[in-house]
Amino acid sequence: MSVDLSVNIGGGLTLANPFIAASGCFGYGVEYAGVVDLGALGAVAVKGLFLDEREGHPPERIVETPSGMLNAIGLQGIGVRRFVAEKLPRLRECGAVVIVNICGSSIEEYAEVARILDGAEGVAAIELNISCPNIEKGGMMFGSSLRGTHDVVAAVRRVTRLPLIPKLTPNVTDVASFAVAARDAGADAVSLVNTFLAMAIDVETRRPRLSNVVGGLSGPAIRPIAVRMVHECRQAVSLPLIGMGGIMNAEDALEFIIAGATAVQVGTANFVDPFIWKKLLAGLTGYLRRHGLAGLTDVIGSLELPARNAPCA
Amino acid sequence: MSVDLSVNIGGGLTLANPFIAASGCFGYGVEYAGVVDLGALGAVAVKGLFLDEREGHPPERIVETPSGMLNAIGLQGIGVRRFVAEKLPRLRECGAVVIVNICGSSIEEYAEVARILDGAEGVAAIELNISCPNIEKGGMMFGSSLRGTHDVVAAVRRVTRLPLIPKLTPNVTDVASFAVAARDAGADAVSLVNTFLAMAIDVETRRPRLSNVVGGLSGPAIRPIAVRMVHECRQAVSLPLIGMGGIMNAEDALEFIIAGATAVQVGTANFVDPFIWKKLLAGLTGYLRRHGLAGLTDVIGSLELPARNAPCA
Amino acid sequence: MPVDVDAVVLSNARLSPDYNVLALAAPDIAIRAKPGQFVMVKPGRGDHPLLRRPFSVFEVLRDTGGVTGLSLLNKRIGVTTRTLFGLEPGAAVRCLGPLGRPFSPAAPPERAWMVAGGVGLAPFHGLAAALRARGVESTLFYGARSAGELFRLDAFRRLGVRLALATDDGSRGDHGRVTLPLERALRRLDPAVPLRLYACGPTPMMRAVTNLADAHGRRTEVSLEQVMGCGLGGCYSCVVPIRRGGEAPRFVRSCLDGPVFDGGTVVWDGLGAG
Amino acid sequence: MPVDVDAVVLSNARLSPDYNVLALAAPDIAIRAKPGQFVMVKPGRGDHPLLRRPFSVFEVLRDTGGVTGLSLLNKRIGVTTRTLFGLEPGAAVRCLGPLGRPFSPAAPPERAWMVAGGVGLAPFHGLAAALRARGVESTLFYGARSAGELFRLDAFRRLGVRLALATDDGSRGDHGRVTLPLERALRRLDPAVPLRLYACGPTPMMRAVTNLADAHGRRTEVSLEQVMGCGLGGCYSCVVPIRRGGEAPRFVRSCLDGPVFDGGTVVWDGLGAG
Ligand SMILES: Cc1cc2nc3c(=O)[nH]c(=O)nc-3n(C[C@H](O)[C@H](O)[C@H](O)COP(=O)(O)OP(=O)(O)OC[C@H]3O[C@@H](n4cnc5c(N)ncnc54)[C@H](O)[C@@H]3O)c2cc1C
Ligand SMILES: Cc1cc2nc3c(=O)[nH]c(=O)nc-3n(C[C@H](O)[C@H](O)[C@H](O)COP(=O)(O)OP(=O)(O)OC[C@H]3O[C@@H](n4cnc5c(N)ncnc54)[C@H](O)[C@@H]3O)c2cc1C
Ligand SMILES: Cc1cc2nc3c(=O)[nH]c(=O)nc-3n(C[C@H](O)[C@H](O)[C@H](O)COP(=O)(O)O)c2cc1C
Ligand SMILES: Cc1cc2nc3c(=O)[nH]c(=O)nc-3n(C[C@H](O)[C@H](O)[C@H](O)COP(=O)(O)O)c2cc1C
Ligand code: FES
Ligand code: FES
Repeated sequence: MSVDLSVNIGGGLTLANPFIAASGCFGYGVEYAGVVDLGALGAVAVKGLFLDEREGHPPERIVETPSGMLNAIGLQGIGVRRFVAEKLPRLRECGAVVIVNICGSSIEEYAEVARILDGAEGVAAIELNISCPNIEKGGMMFGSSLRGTHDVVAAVRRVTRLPLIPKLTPNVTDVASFAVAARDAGADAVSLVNTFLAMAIDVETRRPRLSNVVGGLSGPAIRPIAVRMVHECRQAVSLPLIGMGGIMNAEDALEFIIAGATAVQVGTANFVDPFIWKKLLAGLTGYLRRHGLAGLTDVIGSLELPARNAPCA
Repeated sequence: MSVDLSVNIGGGLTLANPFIAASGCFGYGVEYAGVVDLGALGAVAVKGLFLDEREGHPPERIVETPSGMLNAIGLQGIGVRRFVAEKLPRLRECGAVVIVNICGSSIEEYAEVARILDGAEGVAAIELNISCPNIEKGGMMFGSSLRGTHDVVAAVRRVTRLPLIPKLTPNVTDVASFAVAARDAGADAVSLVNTFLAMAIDVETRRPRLSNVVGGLSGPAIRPIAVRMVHECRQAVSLPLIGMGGIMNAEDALEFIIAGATAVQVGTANFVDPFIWKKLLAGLTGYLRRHGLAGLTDVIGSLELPARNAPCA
Repeated sequence: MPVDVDAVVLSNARLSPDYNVLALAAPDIAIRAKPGQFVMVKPGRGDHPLLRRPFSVFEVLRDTGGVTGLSLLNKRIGVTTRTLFGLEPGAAVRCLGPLGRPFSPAAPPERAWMVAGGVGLAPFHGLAAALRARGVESTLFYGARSAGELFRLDAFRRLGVRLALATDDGSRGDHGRVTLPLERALRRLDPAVPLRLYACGPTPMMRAVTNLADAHGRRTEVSLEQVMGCGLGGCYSCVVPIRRGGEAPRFVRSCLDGPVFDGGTVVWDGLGAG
Repeated sequence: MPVDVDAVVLSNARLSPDYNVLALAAPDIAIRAKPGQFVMVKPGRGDHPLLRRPFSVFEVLRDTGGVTGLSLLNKRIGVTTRTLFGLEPGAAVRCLGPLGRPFSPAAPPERAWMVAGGVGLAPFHGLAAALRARGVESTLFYGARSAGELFRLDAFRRLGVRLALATDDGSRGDHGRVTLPLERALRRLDPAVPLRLYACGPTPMMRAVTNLADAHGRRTEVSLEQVMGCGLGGCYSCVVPIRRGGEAPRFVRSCLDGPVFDGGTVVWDGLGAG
């Protein structure tokens, strides 16, 4: 039985399968060209880009925590222009479906970065990083206010027809309201979640373990929270959702998909196993076969909620 | 060298050591009387109590997740009056310092529960559970609005002189603003964090693993987020903070204390090892000795922040 | 009072691809364990898996010098049971117990019928030994998937237990559920002969046994398998809806008030999906 | 292209209470590994610990049939290195490699001086073998806490390497830092003799070696030990501030552009606390 893994993530963009390399966890994609068949991935979300180059934070930039890791990379990057000139052609060659994750310290910067990408060849979609916990200005500043979210999304919407995917922060009281704000401002899909603001302390030196003091928590530790957030957003909007947070295997991905995600991103797991992608595809295909399902769309949002019953039946 | 582990957690309450059994993770304390010397703990925070008895949610009520667990107990409990009549005398006998965690579906209920406790013998402090993710009404409803937080704390403050410790939810954008609201309403200390709203799905049945669909995530997985929240609150208020979230050993406790917690609670770890308390005390004493410190107060909030420097030194 | 020991694995007998018997050097627990009680076990340190898991005490182990430990009858179903299956002698397992409310063993002239499904055999070795010590005539009704999963029959025979077997595939005993031989026996037994039943196994099986026994005017003690976070009454995860007297059902903690309950008091529909 | 293998532990030689040499059946990696390259290792499955850890390829193992695997020189400092210390033959270790930029081996008449501190010895066995193959005269300056932590000296002697030793406690060689014998030797060496230095060890030691060598007009290749999340350029965790030409320092990824760098380009103050 052949199964159909393709998914439509909005804005007219169909992916051959739901597995996307998460931004910041896959360099610019080209680093992995020797290890992974980039064309076999649903898409590649490249590292967050500002208009200009950025150095990011000094080491230590990561620290491991129980079933997770903190990072405070600080969005080191080559800037959107060098990306278009130096990386995009190679990604095209590899047949990668490229989602470009963009950042800004101002609404104007977001719009400018988007405008440059709009004119470039080989960009499949823009993921709007309004949720990075690791920079002082921009990032989460926009993503943790409904107004900020709306305004950034609307501004970028005006300058591009590319599929537009704001990436939500989990560090808010009501993530679904942000999905609504993003939709109202013209988003084609939303992705969630970015990392959780967190910190670790070296008790011997009594210093933070990260040079930036705080960083973002990713990995399996956060998965149950991320799944809950996808579930909440699914009930609030009908936009395609791209779920992520601690996906280590096909079963984890299915939790997100069943909760309502159309596609998923895999970040931290790719550090542990750069060859994970084939395993994810095999696992998902096996699941569909085992359950006698023709396509992944039968699974998306298929969560069966219990009839609410009296506490003591 | 003898070291002084005693801490003052506000409202005139001094604990012999900083280790408190976390509410909901230690029954009413009496269940552990045969296993643990209750008098040797800094304090015991008993299971959340409403005015009346409650049945809680049907099973499944817990599920394990990476380095953590979800619970949706639904605050099953015997109600404050039975607690005072049946459990408090036994706790007094055991020499336990008792912190009573209280809940309500309305501000009036919170106040009524507090009033009853105020008149009871052997209550050392009231912990105000405005952060339980597992009930439909009350709980987090109050704890995730600044107004709600202020009003509940103020109402309870009016009916009791007992040390009053609102327990904050981590499921908010800016936890420090809630600490400020609690302080302004008359809290003597705040404790944080309660559990993170989360969910897990059985992909084979496509059903939630918990009968209540969502539950609260606790355990080591959340520790880095909880430490960050204590750090943020420390910078916003000078109230004593009681930190918790995934503490498994003395070193973990020290992360919270160095970040600014005056005392800590231990919940999930107590399930794994009910004999943990002696190990925590030994570990903490050893740390102070090793670092040549006379008392725990030298460690509280001793985090050394780096001078912010240019990204690329 | 329960104790917590770092118990060394004395032996690990693999009975089938899914079942093993793990002998642990935990004499302090074994010596106090009553039939039907359980231990909370954690094979590794560290956070994965985080929580302990409940296991019935299967055998109390003795040598000439006295009690040396206890064994667990383990069935592989997930992360901890997989680890327990794979352990080699010398490994250490944290083991807390004994915990919970035991069976109340029958006394002559009352007869005892134990009904086990699969790994539900675990609490009955200890019970059978206690019954024999009291001189109670006992029978084990034991169902499994196939003949290869009917374990330790000889041990029960040595304890003077009569056996009535059933397998899903008919490879031994009755072809089908263990309730087949049980029902037959219930029908045959003179209603005047005092009898008590004990059941442990999958929830639907315990429910069926309770109802069947009830229809013949017999009471059943069931040993329920709720998910347990702590085993000590701390977490309220393990609750079972119990109806006592004419009252509304109440959730009671099966780690303290159970795992053994009077089957007639259990509100079966309110048990978790399991 | 790196490969990822589930490598079986062939042997585990414990050299001291903290050091061991772990032989892994990973011929596909070993055959391609160049001196100074590393592998990303994860001894267990599961989430704890989550990430792999970087290790230099210590020896390339051969028998009569050719390359059979590689070994790691491991020092216990935390969770993964503790596990690697305890592994028994037959256990499996996930091993990804070879990764990173290797040393550039000197060529005659250039001489090669390797300077190792503690576990910083690891990359030099392979380098020494490569140097010998090229006929380069080489010396190993090797410092450790005590005589008992100066490992595998014979292996280096067999590769024709001259040894200059130092120990913190003076139990062998110079009493103090490895820079003592190094400085003496630098002063003695005719400046006209071409020489290249290689250093691996604690950051302050590599910095001192670089500066010392620089003062004598010599260049040092250093192998830096940054914390690495992925080893493949994906995460940007492993950066080192490098100043090239007259430009401002840039953070470059040491898993791709390193771990071997020209010591003179490293902005030492900008390295993490380690
Ligand atoms: C009082 C008591 C005594 C027990 N005695 C024994 C015994 O003697 N031998 C034995 O092999 N087992 C016994 N069990 C069951 C045993 O505790 C579970 O098999 C074990 O907890 C599974 O752990 P795991 O880590 O292997 O599975 P997990 O990885 O935790 O779970 C795997 C799957 O099994 C499900 N599951 C987990 N626990 C249970 C459960 N209790 N019932 C049904 N499904 C479950 C999970 O939801 C999940 O889908 C007993 C349980 C109780 C409460
Ligand atoms: C290219 C490269 C090659 C290496 N080669 C070897 C080798 O051949 N043999 C060997 O034993 N080690 C080598 N290391 C170092 C090794 O990677 C670390 O010792 C290892 O990552 C520690 O893992 P752990 O889980 O045991 O410690 P953890 O539990 O992760 O950490 C324990 C403590 O050590 C600190 N720490 C972690 N990693 C490092 C590090 N790289 N440097 C300094 N402190 C650290 C942590 O901050 C923590 O305080 C190499 C490192 C690199 C980058
Ligand atoms: C090292 C690292 C760097 C990251 N950089 C970015 C980034 O540049 N832009 C972004 O939107 N998210 C970034 N993220 C967040 C991930 O894309 C993802 O949202 C998060 O890690 C959760 O998924 P995971 O648990 O699968 O890693 C980064 C995460 C990590 C671990
Ligand atoms: C099973 C369970 C029940 C809980 N019940 C309560 C409760 O009744 N009241 C409350 O304020 N917190 C309750 N909590 C939250 C804990 O007190 C604590 O805030 C949280 O678990 C984080 O700490 P930990 O990681 O050490 O468990 C409960 C937690 C668990 C795991
Ligand atoms: S298992 Fe925790 S209360 Fe029963
Ligand atoms: S270790 Fe990930 S980029 Fe170098």
